[in-house]
This record gives sequence, structure tokens and C-alpha cells, in this order.
Amino acid sequence: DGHTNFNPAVIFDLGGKFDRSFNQAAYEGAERFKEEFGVEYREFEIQSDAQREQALRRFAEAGNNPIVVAGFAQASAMEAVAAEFPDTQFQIIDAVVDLPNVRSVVFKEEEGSYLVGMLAAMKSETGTVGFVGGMDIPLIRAFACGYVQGAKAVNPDITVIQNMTGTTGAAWNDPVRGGELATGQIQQGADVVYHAAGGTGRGVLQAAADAGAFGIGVDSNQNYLHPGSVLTSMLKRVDVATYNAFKDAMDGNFTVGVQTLGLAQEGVGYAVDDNNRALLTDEMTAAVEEAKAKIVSGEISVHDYRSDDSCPVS
Amino acid sequence: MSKTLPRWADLILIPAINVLLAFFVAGLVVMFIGEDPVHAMGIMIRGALGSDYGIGYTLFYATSFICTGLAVAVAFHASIFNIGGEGQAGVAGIGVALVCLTLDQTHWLLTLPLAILGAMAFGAAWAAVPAYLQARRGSHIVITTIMFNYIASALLVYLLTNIFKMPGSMAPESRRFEDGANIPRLDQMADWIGLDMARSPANISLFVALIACVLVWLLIWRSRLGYEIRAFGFSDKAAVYAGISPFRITMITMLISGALAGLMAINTVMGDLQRLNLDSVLGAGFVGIAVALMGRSHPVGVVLAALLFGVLYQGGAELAFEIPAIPSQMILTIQALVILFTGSLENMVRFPMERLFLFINRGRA
Amino acid sequence: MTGQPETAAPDAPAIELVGISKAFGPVQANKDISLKVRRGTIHGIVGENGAGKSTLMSILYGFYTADRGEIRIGGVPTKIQNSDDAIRAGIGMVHQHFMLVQPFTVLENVVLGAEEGRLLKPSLARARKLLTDLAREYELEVDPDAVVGDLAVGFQQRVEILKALYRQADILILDEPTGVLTPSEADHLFRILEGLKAQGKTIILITHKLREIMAVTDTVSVMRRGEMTATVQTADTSPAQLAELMVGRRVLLRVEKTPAVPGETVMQVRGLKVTDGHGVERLKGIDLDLRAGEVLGIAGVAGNGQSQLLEVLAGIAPASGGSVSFKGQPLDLSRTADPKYRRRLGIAHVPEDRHRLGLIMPFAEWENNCFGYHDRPRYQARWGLMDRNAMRDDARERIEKYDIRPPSCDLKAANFSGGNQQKIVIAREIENDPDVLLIGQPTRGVDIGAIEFIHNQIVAMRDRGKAILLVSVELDEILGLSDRILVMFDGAISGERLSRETDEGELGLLMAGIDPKRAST
Amino acid sequence: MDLAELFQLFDSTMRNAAPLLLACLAGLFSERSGIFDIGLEGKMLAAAFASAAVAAWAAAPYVADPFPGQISGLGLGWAAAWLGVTAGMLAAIAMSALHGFASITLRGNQLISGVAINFLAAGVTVLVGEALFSMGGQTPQLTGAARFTAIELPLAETRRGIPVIGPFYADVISGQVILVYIALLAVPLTAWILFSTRFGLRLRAVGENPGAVDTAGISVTRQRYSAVLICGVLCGIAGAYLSMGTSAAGFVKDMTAGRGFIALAALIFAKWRPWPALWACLLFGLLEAIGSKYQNVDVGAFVIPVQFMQALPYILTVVILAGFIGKAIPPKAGGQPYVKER
Ligand SMILES: Nc1ncnc2c1ncn2[C@@H]1O[C@H](COP(=O)(O)OP(=O)(O)OP(=O)(O)O)[C@@H](O)[C@H]1O
Ligand SMILES: Nc1ncnc2c1ncn2[C@@H]1O[C@H](COP(=O)(O)OP(=O)(O)OP(=O)(O)O)[C@@H](O)[C@H]1O
Ligand SMILES: [Mg+2]
Ligand SMILES: [Mg+2]
Repeated sequence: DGHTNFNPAVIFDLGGKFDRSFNQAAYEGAERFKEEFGVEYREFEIQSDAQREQALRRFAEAGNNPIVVAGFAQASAMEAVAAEFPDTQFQIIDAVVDLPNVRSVVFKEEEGSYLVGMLAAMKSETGTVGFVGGMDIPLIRAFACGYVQGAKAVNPDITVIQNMTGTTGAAWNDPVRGGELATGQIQQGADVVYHAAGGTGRGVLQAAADAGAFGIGVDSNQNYLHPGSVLTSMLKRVDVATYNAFKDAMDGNFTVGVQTLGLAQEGVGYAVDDNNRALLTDEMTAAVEEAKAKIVSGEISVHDYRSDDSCPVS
Repeated sequence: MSKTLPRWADLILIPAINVLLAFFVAGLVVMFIGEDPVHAMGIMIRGALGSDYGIGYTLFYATSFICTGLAVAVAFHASIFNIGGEGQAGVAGIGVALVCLTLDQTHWLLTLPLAILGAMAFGAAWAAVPAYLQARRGSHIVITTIMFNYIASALLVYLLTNIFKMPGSMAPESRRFEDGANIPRLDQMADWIGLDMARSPANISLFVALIACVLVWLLIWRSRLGYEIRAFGFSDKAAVYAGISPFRITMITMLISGALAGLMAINTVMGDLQRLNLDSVLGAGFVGIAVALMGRSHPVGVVLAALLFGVLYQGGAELAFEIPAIPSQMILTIQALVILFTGSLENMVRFPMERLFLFINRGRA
Repeated sequence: MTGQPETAAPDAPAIELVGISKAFGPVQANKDISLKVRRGTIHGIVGENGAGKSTLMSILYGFYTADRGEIRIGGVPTKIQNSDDAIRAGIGMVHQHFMLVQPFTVLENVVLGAEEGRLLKPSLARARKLLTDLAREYELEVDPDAVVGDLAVGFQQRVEILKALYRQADILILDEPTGVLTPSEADHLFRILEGLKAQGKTIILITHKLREIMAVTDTVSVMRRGEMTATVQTADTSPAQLAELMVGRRVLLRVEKTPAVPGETVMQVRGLKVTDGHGVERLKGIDLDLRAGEVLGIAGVAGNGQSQLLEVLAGIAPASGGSVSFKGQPLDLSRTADPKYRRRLGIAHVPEDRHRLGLIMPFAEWENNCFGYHDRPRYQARWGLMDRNAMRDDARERIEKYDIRPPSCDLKAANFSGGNQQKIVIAREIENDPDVLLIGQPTRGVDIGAIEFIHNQIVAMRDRGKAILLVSVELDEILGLSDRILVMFDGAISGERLSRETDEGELGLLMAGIDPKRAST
Repeated sequence: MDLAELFQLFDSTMRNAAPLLLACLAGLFSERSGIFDIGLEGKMLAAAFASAAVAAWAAAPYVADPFPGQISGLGLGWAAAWLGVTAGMLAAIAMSALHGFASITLRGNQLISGVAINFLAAGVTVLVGEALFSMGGQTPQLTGAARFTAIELPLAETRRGIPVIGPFYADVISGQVILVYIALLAVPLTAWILFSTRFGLRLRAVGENPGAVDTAGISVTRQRYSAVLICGVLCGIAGAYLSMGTSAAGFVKDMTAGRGFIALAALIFAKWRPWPALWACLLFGLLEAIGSKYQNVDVGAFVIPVQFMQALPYILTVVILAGFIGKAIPPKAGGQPYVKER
């Protein structure tokens, strides 16, 4: 009967659906669904923390189902509201909410980051690469940790400079500061800079392009932003997760519980397209593909920062 | 101090015309972005007042605005412009959280009064430094309070990421309060008397805010302290002549103002979020300025203006749901226009009015 | 001779005003005023405070625009809509409140608005030269590089005159120029004016001092309540006649009072010093004894420290040295001094500036009626609230007793006339029955009828055995009211006289810092 | 810390200081004329938006026959950046004119007007941006000639060998966006206007004693309006720098992030004088650079948290305002409307 009251909605997090990154991925997933099945969906962009509960409750109240929510910051609002509306199906991305009507989708960002870390190390001529994170939280540390592991796997002596943009939600949308941080890293010798900073990354990639260094995008495929300057993008298939939630609910197949998406599930990966193909040599691709296979097979295990709040390498 | 305008024109007619002008310009903005302002207005009013759910949210927002509006109004009476409500309310949230996190195993009847004290104390404390600097060192309180807003948010971030944060959680927020710190919501209270009302975050602090209105009215117009505050506000030199200490009045007024701003943390932190997070204040500190200006710094005016802004906030949120092309910044714009028209462009209406009334009076004489 | 229109008839009046009216909101400041000023004369204008003299001159100078009426310069109708027009028409004005930029140098102030080109340097150089010439010609020496804010008022006034001359004014308006000058400085100014007159310039002089009118003017006009009531040749009139024209009835300025019976000293001041915010010493060691049952008058030209003395004694300004004791108890003179506490001790204060200090203009009369006494137990109700009925009752009582009009305690202070505002303040301070009344300029801006009433109240208080310290710049008032007179000059007491043993001439010398007795002995 | 690291810090300082400096000088003109301006923030924000929007539009290819809903660009790639700056100036001037109308003509409260302008800019930029570009209030990413990029000054690389000065010139002075140089040049220009021209004399006078200016035959209103408009021009460049001269390469909402208030604090710190304004802005720029480069500063005994470093400019502002660095006396007539007839 999930079919009868199918009325999908999606809520984007701070940074907005056009952050060219995390939220945009969710947006694209929803759009793809709309195009394929001709079903309209409701959407809302969070502007401040205080709106979260109201937005969720508003959609649930209005009979929307399923409701997909992007972003870890929604977890506590979801806990409250999902309990109030047990008949509504919810999906949260990037956090785990343990309720019988909630599907939690989490990614193994460390695995994808490991691969782009390898590419960065192979591309680097200076032996120094950089990382700019958005908000300083375990999730972003997991990106950083995977990236360092991958880079060190290629070149144990490599230096990885890491900066976080801030400690609040505003850190997702501060390209000026992102550019300043990337410029600083480049001045210290980094020639590849990876960002996991949502809208802030726009400044990071721009600064890298301006300085003739390489940037690495995140979440969505950002290779097109500065063709020839973006080495690759670490893909996190938020779009797929969003699309699947809508589709499963439409088909009456919506499952609850935790879904963990890693390389094996094609939930993360790295982007190759016309914009960056020329930047990646065959050896580079081969090395990364090999590592990918090993990770999938379990031969290489990438440490997840979140498992013990620490990173074995830095 | 106008001799030409009757009281009713000064208190009602001019603000009303100004608010209408503000909404008229806002309507033009809506038209510019390609939407129908009448339709948008309809959505807003229906969204805010058309259902008990909407009314609940409207009252919830209005509660916060009453607190911050009173805060600005009290300071205005002493000719002090407190734009630090945002920071004071934010820091007050810490006070509320400390009380709630410690006592949430008990009962709200115990937690609420203590949380009120905590909120007011923390809010007042955050106002104390700018007040002291103004009173003793003449530092411009408008700029110091703005700075204290920024410092408050840095402090809050520090505390939430380093002290209050739950292990394993990524969001910079405290843990959820237990039942002992859950104050009754309006729908629960309606339930006590057998009424049915949709769930919304409006809660008992609405009554706390209304009591604060009465107390502020007594303070300003009936008490000796209020007499001194108003005298100081009209003329600080004359106040000195009468033995009213500018230092004392500045400090006390700002402490009261900060405490009132802090009071809104009860509504949001305790009444709605039930945990402390980064932006529990939601710009209400700034809305307070518009509310106080529109309400002519009188508690009754403040309540009416707060309700108007409650409608605006809830209706605006509804608008953003219904017409995603109108982002929630629409509310910010209307707020700006209201401040502009009732505050700094006020004379645009007042001057012609004065001339009109002078003309009428001459005609009569 | 620039700015003079070519077509000017040679014997037309320099200035002719026809039917000038001006209202400020509900206040009709000038009503249908007409005036002719002959070229090459000094024309005096007198009138009570608020009569509209400054307004009229400001209209002539383009500072305000008249609602109705015409201005003719040299016989030619001239539109003067701003000061620029006035300057072009050859008019210069020295305002009652100087229009100088304090942090600027003399030179910068002089060239402001009359610069030669877009760059400053050439203008300043030219102005420096012209200034030295002017200074030599008219005894107007000032250091062109001095910062105006550091200059004494007399010198600031010279800068104002230089500004006008630099703009080649033919017509010079001076609005109460001697209010801030000592008699000798005033004499100097009048010599300058005579010199200007000899050069063919036309001068309009506003003053309250009938002596000055008689001494320097050729013609005098009298204004009352916004109207021009008369214009006469100075030679044909007398001070008494002018006074009558000013207030509209015969004036009786003598105060009826019996000789004083001074009792013991209630307030003793020793070595009192005050330094202002700029580090300038405004009181340089004042000693005085105030006895019960006497009126002690403080005479002096405005700005010689009387205001500071009053403020320190009232507790609204700190002293930097010295001591004051009240009934044998020393008073705290630090910055924490509390006027409320002084009032409780029995020291009341009627401030010089009732608008700025004595009243809260937007407060109702009944609220003002307890201003400063609002902490008295009789105004308190429960829980920190005030007893509004008690406040109103007191107010009504005093309105009745002091004949305050209109007799409504609910009216805002702003809506009472100047004289009635003063009555509100005086009623409040006297009715609280203090032992010492400090009273500054009690009749400033108050009409004759009210002056009599206020003077009688002061004498009655003295006769009840209270001590009164009276500060006034009006010598007549000082002489009429006081039993004993101290004259202040430059922050110090330059002489003490019993009022029945002195006269205006002697006090005038003391006000200039010259003690005729000491000089002769 | 070696020299190279220091110079990197200085390099970042220059970029941070440029918008502060422009806004600070903008405030200087306004406040010296007696009009307080806490709306610098809003004007910058409006300018940042307008300049990015117009630059994006100008640079977009010209479409002769757009299909319904499609907007044609101007195809003026080569001029896009400067068209953007002009638009930014116009937007800030419009806001200034509003402030002037409220505070000069209508004699309204200048603080309230400033507050309103800040809110208005925060709201309207997103509203209009969303209406034009449907990108959550952002403008499209600016590329190529639609933005300003760093320019190498002559001799920067060839003379790098000169000890200290060489690298300083090459790393700190050279390699900035042209708007940074404009900001730096604005300082001597402001000083010259203020102290060597007739306009400057009148400007200073009108902020101290408008009555004196009025009676000298100069229009107070005109003088104040011109000051306020100059303020708009400078705020316009400051805003344009943020959206077109930094790596943001476009507008994002609230991108001024309190810089207007810091500029105001710098103005007070500088006691309303142009050269000290330069040093004050460089100081705040340096603080910002330190705050982002050294996030948690370990001083041995304890770690200074990043939040403290980030709040440092605000804390310093309060300390400055508290007068611990000497009392700053604002222009005497500042904040009060000039009223002849009460
Ligand atoms: N700018 C103003 N706005 C409103 N009312 C004014 C203004 N200037 C003067 N008035 C009023 O106009 C009347 C005439 O004032 P004016 O200053 O011309 O008197 P005056 O004769 O110069 O008095 P004084 O001797 O005290 O200088 C008074 O009632 C005064 O209060
Ligand atoms: N500066 C002013 N601004 C506004 N209103 C004024 C001003 N001065 C006087 N008024 C109003 O004008 C009326 C007359 O005031 P004014 O001081 O000229 O009275 P007056 O005739 O001199 O009376 P009194 O002899 O008692 O001083 C009063 O009602 C007062 O409210
Ligand atoms: Mg006068
Ligand atoms: Mg009068």
C-alpha cells in the first residue's frame, strides 16, 4: 500500500541544492527520478538549524511519503519527527537513525577518498598534497583519513597538509575562505588539493585552477568546473541513494535499517570523463583500479576514522 | 516631542501607514521575482492563521519576538540601542541548557523556574560587558553589541563542539533533554482542558512572555526605576541633575534588556529544540528591533508587532514550502522594510502629517 | 564694494525688510515685520528673549527662509534663500552661537566656503596675506595658525568678524556679541565697529544691554513677541522708554525687601577648584561663606566659572580640589557626588539651563514636579511603584500656589511657555523647603510679570531664614536681589561688596578683573 | 617560522585587508561628513551580488533569439569584469542614497537606517539572485574575463634575488588582484582629498559643525550627499572585490561575513584618519590570516581553540572601543541630523 500514498519529498541541507556537491547530488537524483517517472516531488532547502524539525514535520503532516533528508545534521530532528509519524517512510543520508520507519544510508567515504588520495600522490610532483575540509566533524575527518591513507600507499614520504574551514554549518558555504586555505596550501608546496567542503569547495577548486595546481572535487562529479584543472572527483552517490529511496517507495519496496555503501556497492568512486581523461595516465588508472579491486575483495582495508575517532596516518 | 500631532496619530496612524508602505514595497519585490503578491499574501495568511497548526507556529515565533522586542524596547526607553539581542539570547541558551541538562531527571515545575533564572542571568551577563564599556568608557554600544553577537556565536560553537557535544554525534549540539525538562506545549495544555489542538512547538513560555510584558509595563510606567530610565532616556544631563546615575541606569537597563532577550531561550531551547544547538535564536534578536520600533516600545505594541512578525515568519515558511521560488529571505526583506519605514524613513510620513494637522488646527482656530 | 547690485539707488536704505513673517511649527517667531536700515549707520535691535530678533536676522542672512515678505538690499528686491545668497549680497553675520569649526585653524575657518579653487594651498596662502592686512586695519589680531577651539571666546569672535570681512561684507550683523565679553573687550569691539562704520559699512547690532544701545547705535528698533513695535533715533530715546517698549508696560525693576538678618554660616567653601574635560582650570580656588537668611549674589560675565561653581555645589560636577562643608559636615566632591543626596541634606538647585537640566520636556508637568525628589517616601507606593496620586496632588497644589498657566498638571513640560517652565522648576525646588537654594539665571527668558513673582518668592525664602546663592549675568537682578555680592572673574573671586554699598560701575570693573578699591590703595 | 612562511601570511593579509580597507575608507568619507554608517556591511553585500551578477550576464554569450525563459548574455567577455565593478558601485550607491535620504533629507535615525540596510541587502541579494539564476541565491561561477585575476608587477621575478625585499616584493606586493592595488592607492588619494582640497575641507567641516558650513554659504545637504555617494563607490569596489577578486568567483549569500563591521572598528581604531586606517585594516587582515592558517594554536601549556582565533578580530574591536588604545573622538556632529528648525 506504500504505492497509494506515494508523494515524495526531499530536504536539502545548509549549502543548498546548488552547492555543486553533496546537496546537488541529492537534487540530481530526485530530478532523474522525476524525469524518468514523471512524478513531481516536494523540496525544501534548510536555511538554519532551527528549521529542520519544522520542515520535516510540515512534509509529514502534509502526507508526503517517502521523505528523503540529506545530511547528518538532520539526525536529531528526524529522531523526533519520525517517531511522531510512524506511517511515513523516511530516509536519512550520512547518519544513522534507529527507528522502524527510517532507512539510514551511510557511505564509506574513506574508500573513495583512498582512491583519489592515490591519484593525488601519483600526480604530485612536489611530494606535497593538500586537503580542505568543510566543517570539522568526524565525517569529514574520515574523508581526510582515507585520502591520507591512499596518498601514503603510493608515496610513504608524502606530506599532506590539512585544513578545516570551520566548526559550524557556515563552513559548507564559504568559498572565500576555502580559496584562502587552498592558496595557503599551494604556497606551502601542495600541487594537488582535495576538498570535502560542499559549497566552500568552489573556492578551493578555483584557487587551485588559478595557481596552476590540481583540485579534486567531491560528492558530485565536479570535473567540469575547471576542465583540465580538476584531477578527478570523489563520487559519493547521494544521487543514487535519493533516486533509490523514491523508486523503492514507489514500488512498495522501501526497506528500513542501515545501508552502507562503499566501493563494493558502487556507492563511492572516482570520476573520469572528457574533462579529466587527459590528466590521468594509464599507470595511474591501473594502479587505482587494482587498489579498488583489493578493497572490494577485502585485501586492503581502509581505516574508518569514525570507528575509533582517530587516524593511523597523517 | 511633537506638539502638532495628536497622540493617536503618533501612536497608531503613522506606524500603520509605515507598515502598509513596507508591505507595499515587499509586494513589489514579490512581483519583481515573478510571483503574484496577492496570491503570496494569501498563502502567508492562511499558512499562519488558517489552521491550529499554523497558529501554533505563529504563537511560537511570536513568543520569541515578544521577549526580544521587549528587550530592545526597554533599552530604547533609556535611549540605548541594544542590537545584541541575538548574542544575549544565544548565550542565554547555555544557561538554559546547563539547568536542563543537570535537572532533567526531575520535573518541569522545578526546571522551568530555574531555567528562566538561568536564561535571564546568562542573557544579562552577556549584556553587562557592552553596558559597562558604554557607561564607563563611552564605547559605542551599537558596535560592541554587534561584536558580542559574533563573540557569542564563537563561544557557542566552542562549547557545543568541545563541551556539550555527545560522543559519536557529528552535529554540534547537546544531548536531548529528558522528560524532566520538557515544558508543556500549548497543544498539551489545551488537552488538559479537553481541547484538541494540532501539535506545534508553541508552549507555556508564551505565558511567561506575556507576564514579562505586564512586568515591563509596570517597570517603565509605574515604578521609580522606570521613571529614572525614561528621564535618563530623554536627557542624560537632566538625569544627572536629578541625581540619577547614568552608570547605574545604563547598567540596570542593559541587564534587564539582556535578561529579557535571554528569556526567549526558554521558548526555543526548552520548548522546541529540547537541546542546545548553534542557531536556536533564529534571528529573533534582530526581529526584536523591528518589533520594538513598530510597537513604539510599548508592551502592547510589542505584543501586536510580535504577532505580526510571528505571522510573517510562519507564513513565510509556508510560502517557502508552497512556492520554492520565494526563498525564506523574503521574510528578512520584509523585516528590513519594516525597520526602514517605521524607523529611519518615519519622517517621510510624519512631516506631511504634521503639516496636515497644523493646517487642520489653524483652520479650526 | 562687491555684491552691491549695480542698479542700487545711491540713497536707498542698505537693507529694507517688508512684511517678513516666519513660523516654527505653531510658534509665530516673526509677524509681518518691516524695517529700514540706513547705509553707514549702526542700527540696534532690542527685545526680550524669544522676541524673534535672531530669527529675523537669520532670515536676512539666509539661514532660515521667511514664510512671507521681501528683502531689499540697496533698494533692490533680493531673493535670499541661503547664506550663499546673503554673502553674495554683501551681508556678513556674527551669530549668537558662533559658527566656527573648533578643530580647524583660524585660517581654515576663514577660507571655508570662500576658497579660491579646488585646491586648498593657494587659498590658504592668499587668505593669510589678506588676514594680516585686515588685522592691521581693524585691530583684529589673531594667530592665523591657532586652532580655534583653543582660543578664548573674545578671539573666536574676532575670527567671526574676520570671516565676514574676508568675504567683503558691507553689511555686518552682530547677534548679542557682548554677552560673552568683559566690559573692556566690549569696548574694543565697539571701537572696531566704529571703525567699520567710518569705512561706510552698515552694522546691525542685537543686544539686551540698553547701555550699549545708547552708547553706539544711531537708530534702534524694538521687537516684542515677534513684532516690530517701534524704530526710533537713539538720540531721541531713553533706556526707560526702550524698556517699556520691549515689555509693553511700565517696568518696575526694584525689588521690595527689608534689610537682611544673616544668621550662622550654612555652607562654607574653601579653595574650590575645578578642571574641565580639556584640562583647563575653570575654578581657581574659590572661598565663600553662605549664611542663613541672606541672598548671596554671584556676578560676572558669562563663562567666568559661575556655572562651574553652581554645578559643583549642586553635586552634578566633580571638583578637582578644595572643600565644601554644609552645616559643618564636609561634602563629597568626587565624581560620585550624588545630587539626590544633596537634596536630602537640604540643598536645592535651580539650574541655569532649565531646558537642558531642570525639566524633562516630554514628561507631564506632574512628573516633572517631583523630578529629583522622586525618591521621597511620599511618592512611593508598594513594591517599588510610585504613588501617582500623591505626585498629582502635589503638582496641582503648586500649580495653584505659583499660578502656573495653563493650570493642567497633565500637560507636557514642553507645552508650557518659558516663564511657566521656570515657575515649575522654582516651585519644585522651593516647596521642598531646602536650607540652601542654589539658583542660576532665575529670570532668563521670563517675562516681567513672572520676574516679579519669582523675585518675591526668593526674598520670602530669605525671610524664612534660608540661604540663597544667586548666580546671574544681569547686574540689575544681582543688585536688586542680593544682600551681598561676589564678583567672579576668570575662575576666581575678584571682589566682594555689600549690595547697598556698590553700584553697576564698580561691579563692571570687578567683572573685568579690576578691583578699584585695591587699585586705589 | 621562516621568512617564506611569514610572507605567505602577509600575502594572505593583503587579500584580507583589501575589502576592509575599501569599506573603511568608505566609512571614513561618510562619517567625516557626519553620517554614521553601520550599513557598510549591507552595501558591500549588495555590491558583491550586483557585480557578480552583471559580470556573469555580460560574459555570457549573446543569443540573438533566445527561446522562452532563456536569458541572453551580452557576450562582452572582455569588459565583463569592469562592467561588474560598475554595477557593484551602482548597487552600493543606491543603498547609500537610501541611507542619505533617510538620514539627511528625512533626518531619521542613522543607526536604524544602517541596520535596515544590512537586512535589506541580506534579503534582497538572495531574492533577486534566486529569481535571476535559480541557484539558491548564488550567481553562476565567474570565469575568464568576468573576474579579476592576480597580476604580476614588473621586476617581481627578476629581482627576487634581492634579500628580504625581493621575495617581499614578489610574494606580498606583486601577484595581487588589481582591486587590491586600487584599495592601496585609495589611501593616499583619500588623504589628499581630505587635507589638500576644498572638498576635503568642507567635508571635514560639515562633520564637525554643519552650522558653520551652512552659514558659510555651502549646502550641508549637498556636501553630505556627496560624501555618502563616495562611500557608496568605495563600498561598491569592496563588494566587487569579494565576489570577483577572490576564489569565490561569484556571489554566495552573506559572503561579507561581518567585514563591514570590522571595517567600522578599523575606522574607529584609526580615529577617522586615512593612513592609520591602512594600518588598522592590515592588522585585522593579518589576524584573519593567522586565524585561518593556524587553527588550533598550541602554545605549550594549552591549546588556543580555533574559535578563539576566529573571534579575535571581534574581541580586538571591543578592546579598541573600550579605549585601551587611546580615546577615539568621532566627528562632533556625527550621527545627528542637521536640523535648523526644531
Ligand atoms: N529653530 C527653531 N525652531 C523652532 N523654534 C524656534 C527656532 N528658533 C527660534 N525659535 C522660537 O522662535 C521664537 C523667537 O526666537 P529668537 O531666537 O528669534 O528670539 P530672540 O529674540 O533672538 O531671543 P534671544 O534674546 O533669547 O536670543 C522663540 O519662541 C523661539 O523659541
Ligand atoms: N523652541 C521652541 N520650540 C517649540 N515650541 C516653542 C519653543 N519656544 C516656545 N515654544 C512654544 O511657544 C509658546 C510660547 O512660548 P514663549 O516662550 O515664546 O512664551 P512667552 O510668550 O515668552 O511666555 P513667557 O513669558 O511665559 O516666557 C509655548 O507654548 C511654547 O510651548
Ligand atoms: Mg537670539
Ligand atoms: Mg518667553
